[in-house]
Amino acid sequence: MDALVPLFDALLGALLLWLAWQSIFAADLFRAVVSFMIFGLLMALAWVRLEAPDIALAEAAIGAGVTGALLLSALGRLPRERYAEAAQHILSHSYWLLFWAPVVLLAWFLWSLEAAPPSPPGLGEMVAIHQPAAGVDNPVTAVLLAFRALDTLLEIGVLLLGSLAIWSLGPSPWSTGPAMPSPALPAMARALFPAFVLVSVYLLWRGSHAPGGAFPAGAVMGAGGVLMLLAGARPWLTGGEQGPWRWLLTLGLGTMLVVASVTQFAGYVFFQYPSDWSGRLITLLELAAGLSIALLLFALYLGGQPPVRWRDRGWQ
Amino acid sequence: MSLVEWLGLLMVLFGLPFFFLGTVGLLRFPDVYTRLHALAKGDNVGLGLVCLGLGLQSGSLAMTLKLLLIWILMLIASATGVGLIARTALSRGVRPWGL
Amino acid sequence: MTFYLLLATALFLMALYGVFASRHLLRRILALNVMSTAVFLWLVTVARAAPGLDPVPHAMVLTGIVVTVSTTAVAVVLVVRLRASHRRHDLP
Amino acid sequence: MFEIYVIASLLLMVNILVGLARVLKGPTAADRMLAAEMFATSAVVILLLLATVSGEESLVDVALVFALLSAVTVVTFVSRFWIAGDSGKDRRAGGDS
Repeated sequence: MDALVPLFDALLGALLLWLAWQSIFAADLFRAVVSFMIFGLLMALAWVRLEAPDIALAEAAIGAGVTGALLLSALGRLPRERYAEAAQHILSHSYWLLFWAPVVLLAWFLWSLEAAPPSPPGLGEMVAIHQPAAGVDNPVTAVLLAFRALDTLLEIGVLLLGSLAIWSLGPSPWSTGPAMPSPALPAMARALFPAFVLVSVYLLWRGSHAPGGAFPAGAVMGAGGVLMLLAGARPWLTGGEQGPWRWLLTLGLGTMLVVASVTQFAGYVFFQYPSDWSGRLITLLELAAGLSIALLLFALYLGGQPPVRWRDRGWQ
Repeated sequence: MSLVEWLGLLMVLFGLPFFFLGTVGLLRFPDVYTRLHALAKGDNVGLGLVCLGLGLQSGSLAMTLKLLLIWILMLIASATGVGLIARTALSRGVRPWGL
Repeated sequence: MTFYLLLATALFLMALYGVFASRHLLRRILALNVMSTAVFLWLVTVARAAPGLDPVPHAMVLTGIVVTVSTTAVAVVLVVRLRASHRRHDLP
Repeated sequence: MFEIYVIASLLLMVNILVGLARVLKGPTAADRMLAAEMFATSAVVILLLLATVSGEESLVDVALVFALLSAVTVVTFVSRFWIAGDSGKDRRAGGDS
């Protein structure tokens, strides 16, 4: 069995390299996108092999969900030529020389790593010492929402900025026409939607003591929203100026800011929680962040400002 | 190992060939419709047997239910997905093989 | 562990070439995504050298994945808009 | 018993490697998508087997997320890429779209 695990790694690595090559250099653009989606799938396995189930979960939720949907939708809007010209490269081969510099640099880096394997102290022990004060059992959640909560705040800020940028570009470019390919689609969406809600609530709940948390939960819920949209549901997220959605989009950012400022006024440092309240505050933040991450990812998928009134999309 | 665990192992081992046969079908069958048929076997029967077998071995009710949920979700997704692709291919004029 | 470092390096270099050399913008976005994945792979692999499991790089990578998603979404939408308004999908 | 599962997951990886030929060949976009769907199922099984081998329960959650989201990809592919694209191409070539 000991010989089998390196074999598994080698096979995984070879597949990853081949798929990355295909997704960058394949002549057919659709083949490139499909290769990229399979690349994401196998990256989840690589994260599992590297003992990072949190990242595997996030990669699975985002790669198979919103990113794949976004790339496929964009490809549907681009003209379907043979992409012969798309495979063209704009650099002549002499530019390969430019790439020898990083190659040499990285080779030197690898060699020095091999020559003197570092024994970095890491921050694992420090996290383990302070974790009881954070009030959650999962160290990654503790880092994300207690020790480095500022990063998470800015991350949600980036998501919000991204959807602001997309909305400012105009109305959604995806066709909202009558094309409903099959009457089975709405039925499937109705059957699956409770599962989406169930799984994301489960992931949110698990985040406090095991891999999971606000981001995978939000990503699953956002993908559920995309599925419902494609199945002809009329989302209540509209382009009108009235309605609760603007508040909900900023819910995560707002709650984090409010919590941070209130604790600061109470005499603590920015994002330092009173220790009796820590667990409960983190749960609150996770709930708010998960909800607004789901909405923000859905808004990112829309690719533009949603219409003021959604049209009905029945089966043709 | 108890009898139930042996049964679980047997089911997993019975489930795996469906995936290999699915790949053979995917590579060897002549058109989209027949390939859909090959694919659905792996999704439905293969995954079902593996989930049931691992569920029998896990020995905990919550884990077994989770594995069953995975199977049911895959069943729903693959049943509708296969129908969707076949219907669209037909309406776009992809000819079934031999017609 | 060295194996995954080598893999990350190879992925990074391949994607770096792709970012500069491809003409189609969507392909550049894909290359950029592969590149960020390579960086994440590098981070997590190096973090494993520490005794015990270091959760800080994991949290950093999680944050990075979210940021990558938002930049990818904005870039993809920009490509679609560029195609619609100027009938081209590459940079002049 | 666990050795059998490790071997099985290795074989499933080889299965994916062989199946990549369909992604390479096509000929229609649907064929490539089908291959990707099959890989998703294989990855779910690999994750379940590895979860049993390592006793790490969270891998089952990853498999659950994959199983749930596999529908999203197919539906986007059909309704936003295949139908939304220019029609009539399949009819002429009997493929190659």
